[in-house]
Amino acid sequence: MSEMSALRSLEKVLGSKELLYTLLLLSVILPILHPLGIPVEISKRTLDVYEYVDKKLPPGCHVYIEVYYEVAARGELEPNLIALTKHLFDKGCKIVYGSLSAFGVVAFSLFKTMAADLFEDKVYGRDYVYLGYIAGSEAATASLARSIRGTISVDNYGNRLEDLPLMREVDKATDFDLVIIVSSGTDVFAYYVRQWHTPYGVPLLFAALSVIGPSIEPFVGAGQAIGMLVGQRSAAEYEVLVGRLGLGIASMDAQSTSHMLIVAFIAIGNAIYWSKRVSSQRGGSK
Amino acid sequence: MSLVVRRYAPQAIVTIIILLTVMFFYFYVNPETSEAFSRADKALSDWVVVITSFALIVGGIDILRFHLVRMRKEGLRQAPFSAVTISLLVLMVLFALHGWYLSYADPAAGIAITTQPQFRWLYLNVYAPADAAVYSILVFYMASASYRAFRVRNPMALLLLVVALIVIFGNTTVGGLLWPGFLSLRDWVMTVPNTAAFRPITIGAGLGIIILGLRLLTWREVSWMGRRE
Amino acid sequence: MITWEVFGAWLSAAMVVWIYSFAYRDNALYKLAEHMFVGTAAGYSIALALDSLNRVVVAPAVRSPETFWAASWHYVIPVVLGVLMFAKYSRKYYWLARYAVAVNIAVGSGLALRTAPIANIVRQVTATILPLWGSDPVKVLNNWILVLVTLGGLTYFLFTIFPRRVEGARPSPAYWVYRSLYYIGIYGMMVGFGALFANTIMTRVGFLISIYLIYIQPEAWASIVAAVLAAVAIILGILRKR
Amino acid sequence: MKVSRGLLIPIVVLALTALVSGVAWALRIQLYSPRAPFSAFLILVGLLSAGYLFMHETKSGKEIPVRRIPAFDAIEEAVARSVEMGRPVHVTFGFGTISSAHAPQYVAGLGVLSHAARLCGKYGAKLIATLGVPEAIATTEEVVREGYYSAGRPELYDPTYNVRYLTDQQFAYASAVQATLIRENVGANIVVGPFYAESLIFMEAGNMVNAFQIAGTARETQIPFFVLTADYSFIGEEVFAAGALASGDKETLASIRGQDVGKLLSIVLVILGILMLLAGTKMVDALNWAWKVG
Repeated sequence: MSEMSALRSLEKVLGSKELLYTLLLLSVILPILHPLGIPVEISKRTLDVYEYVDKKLPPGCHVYIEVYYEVAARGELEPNLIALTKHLFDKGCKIVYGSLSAFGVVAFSLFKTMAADLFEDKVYGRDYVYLGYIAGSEAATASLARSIRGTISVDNYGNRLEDLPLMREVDKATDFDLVIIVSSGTDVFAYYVRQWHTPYGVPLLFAALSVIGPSIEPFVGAGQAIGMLVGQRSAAEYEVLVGRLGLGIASMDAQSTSHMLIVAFIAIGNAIYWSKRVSSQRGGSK
Repeated sequence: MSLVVRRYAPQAIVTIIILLTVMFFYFYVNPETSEAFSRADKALSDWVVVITSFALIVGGIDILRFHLVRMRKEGLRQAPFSAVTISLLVLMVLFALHGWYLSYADPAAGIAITTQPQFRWLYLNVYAPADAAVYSILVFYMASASYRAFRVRNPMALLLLVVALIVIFGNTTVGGLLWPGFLSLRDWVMTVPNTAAFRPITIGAGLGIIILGLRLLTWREVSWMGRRE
Repeated sequence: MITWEVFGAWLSAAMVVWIYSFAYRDNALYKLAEHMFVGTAAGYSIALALDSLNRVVVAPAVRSPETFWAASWHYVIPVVLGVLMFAKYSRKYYWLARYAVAVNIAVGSGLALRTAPIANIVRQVTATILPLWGSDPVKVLNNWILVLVTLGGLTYFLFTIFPRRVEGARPSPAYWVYRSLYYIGIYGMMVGFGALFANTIMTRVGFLISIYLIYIQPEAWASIVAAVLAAVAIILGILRKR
Repeated sequence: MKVSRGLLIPIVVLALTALVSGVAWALRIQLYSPRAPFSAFLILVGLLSAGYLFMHETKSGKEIPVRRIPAFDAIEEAVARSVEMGRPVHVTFGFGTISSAHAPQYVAGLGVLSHAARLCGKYGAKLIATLGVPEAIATTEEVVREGYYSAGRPELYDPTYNVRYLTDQQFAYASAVQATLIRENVGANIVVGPFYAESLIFMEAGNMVNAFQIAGTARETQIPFFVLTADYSFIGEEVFAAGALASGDKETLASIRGQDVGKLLSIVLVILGILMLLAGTKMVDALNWAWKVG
């Protein structure tokens, strides 16, 4: 009998949601503040992307990056964007950023503050440009592929495009060596496949949320994109490859600790359940 | 007569629109007809957008009424909170209307309904964080639901637990430390059994759509009409 | 100096913390946050509705009246139907609202009805017609699983047409096939459910990380104050109940 | 022999389809769209005819036996238990509207609501229906009113208490529902319809007050949360069957049989396709074939 009541009180303490929730919060926040550094194996998919950027792109190349995600998706996509930007800047590439959505503007400004170290010795207008929000979704994508200066006249900060040295070097889809789409939606990937890759053959690279990954897989399988980075896992691997450990790797630690906490609680729940069941069976046979 | 305009005419509209949209999709006359049809298709979708917008405005009025009634009926424990809801609702609408006015009065300023500054402030500092917080409160619920759900009561629950553990270990870096095979096993679970499991459900959902279409076409489905005569 | 911007950042952090506090226990500050949320959400819906109306009807009609009346005059119809939605408040003319609902329901069902046989049936069936033999054992096993679980699931969902077991008599072979497929179906689907459930944990934790980075970390003090207030509210709530 | 009108319509439709297609094929006319697979059109016409036939058969009093669905039987238990404990019953039918592809689930949820409302009238339980779809307000009020009136308990009907439209924004609706569940201390939580991420929020909030939970959806991504956390759950298509059972209407129930025909057809096509693959023919090509002449 006392065995049963002891089990019950144990269950009451361990099974209380307050304890679980508090531990869960800590297991997510602490690893972000102090990363544990659990080693990450590099998957072939991420390695392929890295090798492509590293080997196939000429030094001083031009890259277009579509920034299309709302702030809630930041945790999964921003680390990918930072790692890719770091890799491209290290190679001396020049980047034109643009957003087909209004929330992309907020995401870009947050990204720039998070990755301030990357932009320190880069000059705006010469090494990178942010075009800002371009309205018109797929129609705008098609128009940009023909001519950026023909679509919009000023960048996000109101500078005229003719005044920016980088924008005098590039104007249409074929001027770019690679186009990277960092998006939380699925449609935008299809826009670029239809309007940039199919007519002009520009190589595309995708960075997507882990829930979106499977639905854009067919594009990669069909060779319409050179590869894709999916969620925090890919970000963590890419961070290891480019040697700038950041949120991706810290998030993987947070993912590990929180998942293990849940596994531990599942185990405890089962242990209590079975010991209760066993002891009640013994009680029944008395 | 009254039954004709009250019931039969709306039902006839439903039947005609469904028949036309389906027929023009499967039948083919000539390229011009297809072109005209896809334009009509786009127009109909826009019609729905317009009608739904009015429904949302009607819904807003209902929320207002609901909270006014609660303020009157439930006393001090509820009234201040309902007052908060009502005043924020009214404020948001007023700011939106102001933005709408500005978009015509001063187009150069580039202010529209959803970019009116005060409207944006409320959106960014009340709506957006609350929305994201309710979405992410799910992480807590996932944890407590796992604690309860994965108890091995019977063989089926054991199967569930094993699959869940494979996915959990495959998703995290800790799993890779324990056994490198978790990653590929997880990929297999997510592609083969997972795809197979949801295929019958997808087929079933499609059949549900067809049969509901039949009930609407034959005037047997009347629940959308609301009040009965 | 407290600017609107600083106050907004504090408010955002507090909103997040107060909403999380519900997971522990319902309290007055959650109630406040919830009512603020509902109020802004309702206002936001109406604003979005006005924005759609503006985009689809008002702006084209005002900016270029000639083309609107020539090509898009038919938008007057949904506007009239939309206004009829307000008839639901009338005791006598409530049925006028049905005309608007009828168009909505018909367009929705029509669009769904024409693609459902393709996307939900033909595509799924063709994807399940797989060779159950071959030289690659892994592929063969995968195909067997895909085919059996799909057929099993479909069998599980049969509600009115299935072989029945006659009392006292030996079950027929058809009944045995039905029962085995039924169990393969439900067990196979359970595997999918377990996998999807566990896979979702990752995305949800990712969201929590995003929220922490956007709202909590930059306003750590505001968050802590909000959390303390929420704790006080919870305790007061418990004391009051006693 | 007298041929009933019900049998006549599907026969005429099918015969006309065959005749028109045959003539068009013989004359090499591009009658059907070259973009949609022809098999899809045949399946659509076939299933609509079959469903119509079953619905018509019920007019002559034919009964259709239905497999037992435990979750459906549990609804009555849930309502009865709530009354015993003196707690209200909560019903919500989700977030999809009737103007989307989720309409069938919405209609099924509405059916379950009307069933629950009738039971609430029978047992004298208080019902709280929350909703997030503005188009459904009038319908929901009507369904709940009728539930109480048909059981002879009109005094229990109070529109502002029974029917609560919260907002149409997904998570605002979810936050208000979870608060409602706890503040009203509901005894039963019946959640059937199209649901998105809010599914687990409702389940956990219901669990906090130890409510008896019955849940179901046909939205693939949310089924796991209901199956793993509810006391009883409707999986996928069981939702439609529950809606039909709940409506208590024979014709609606008969239409479910049309769905069964569709499933049998899918099973037969898969098996036939695999057997034909064995013989070296690809049936997939036939299924994907679109009407093209010349």
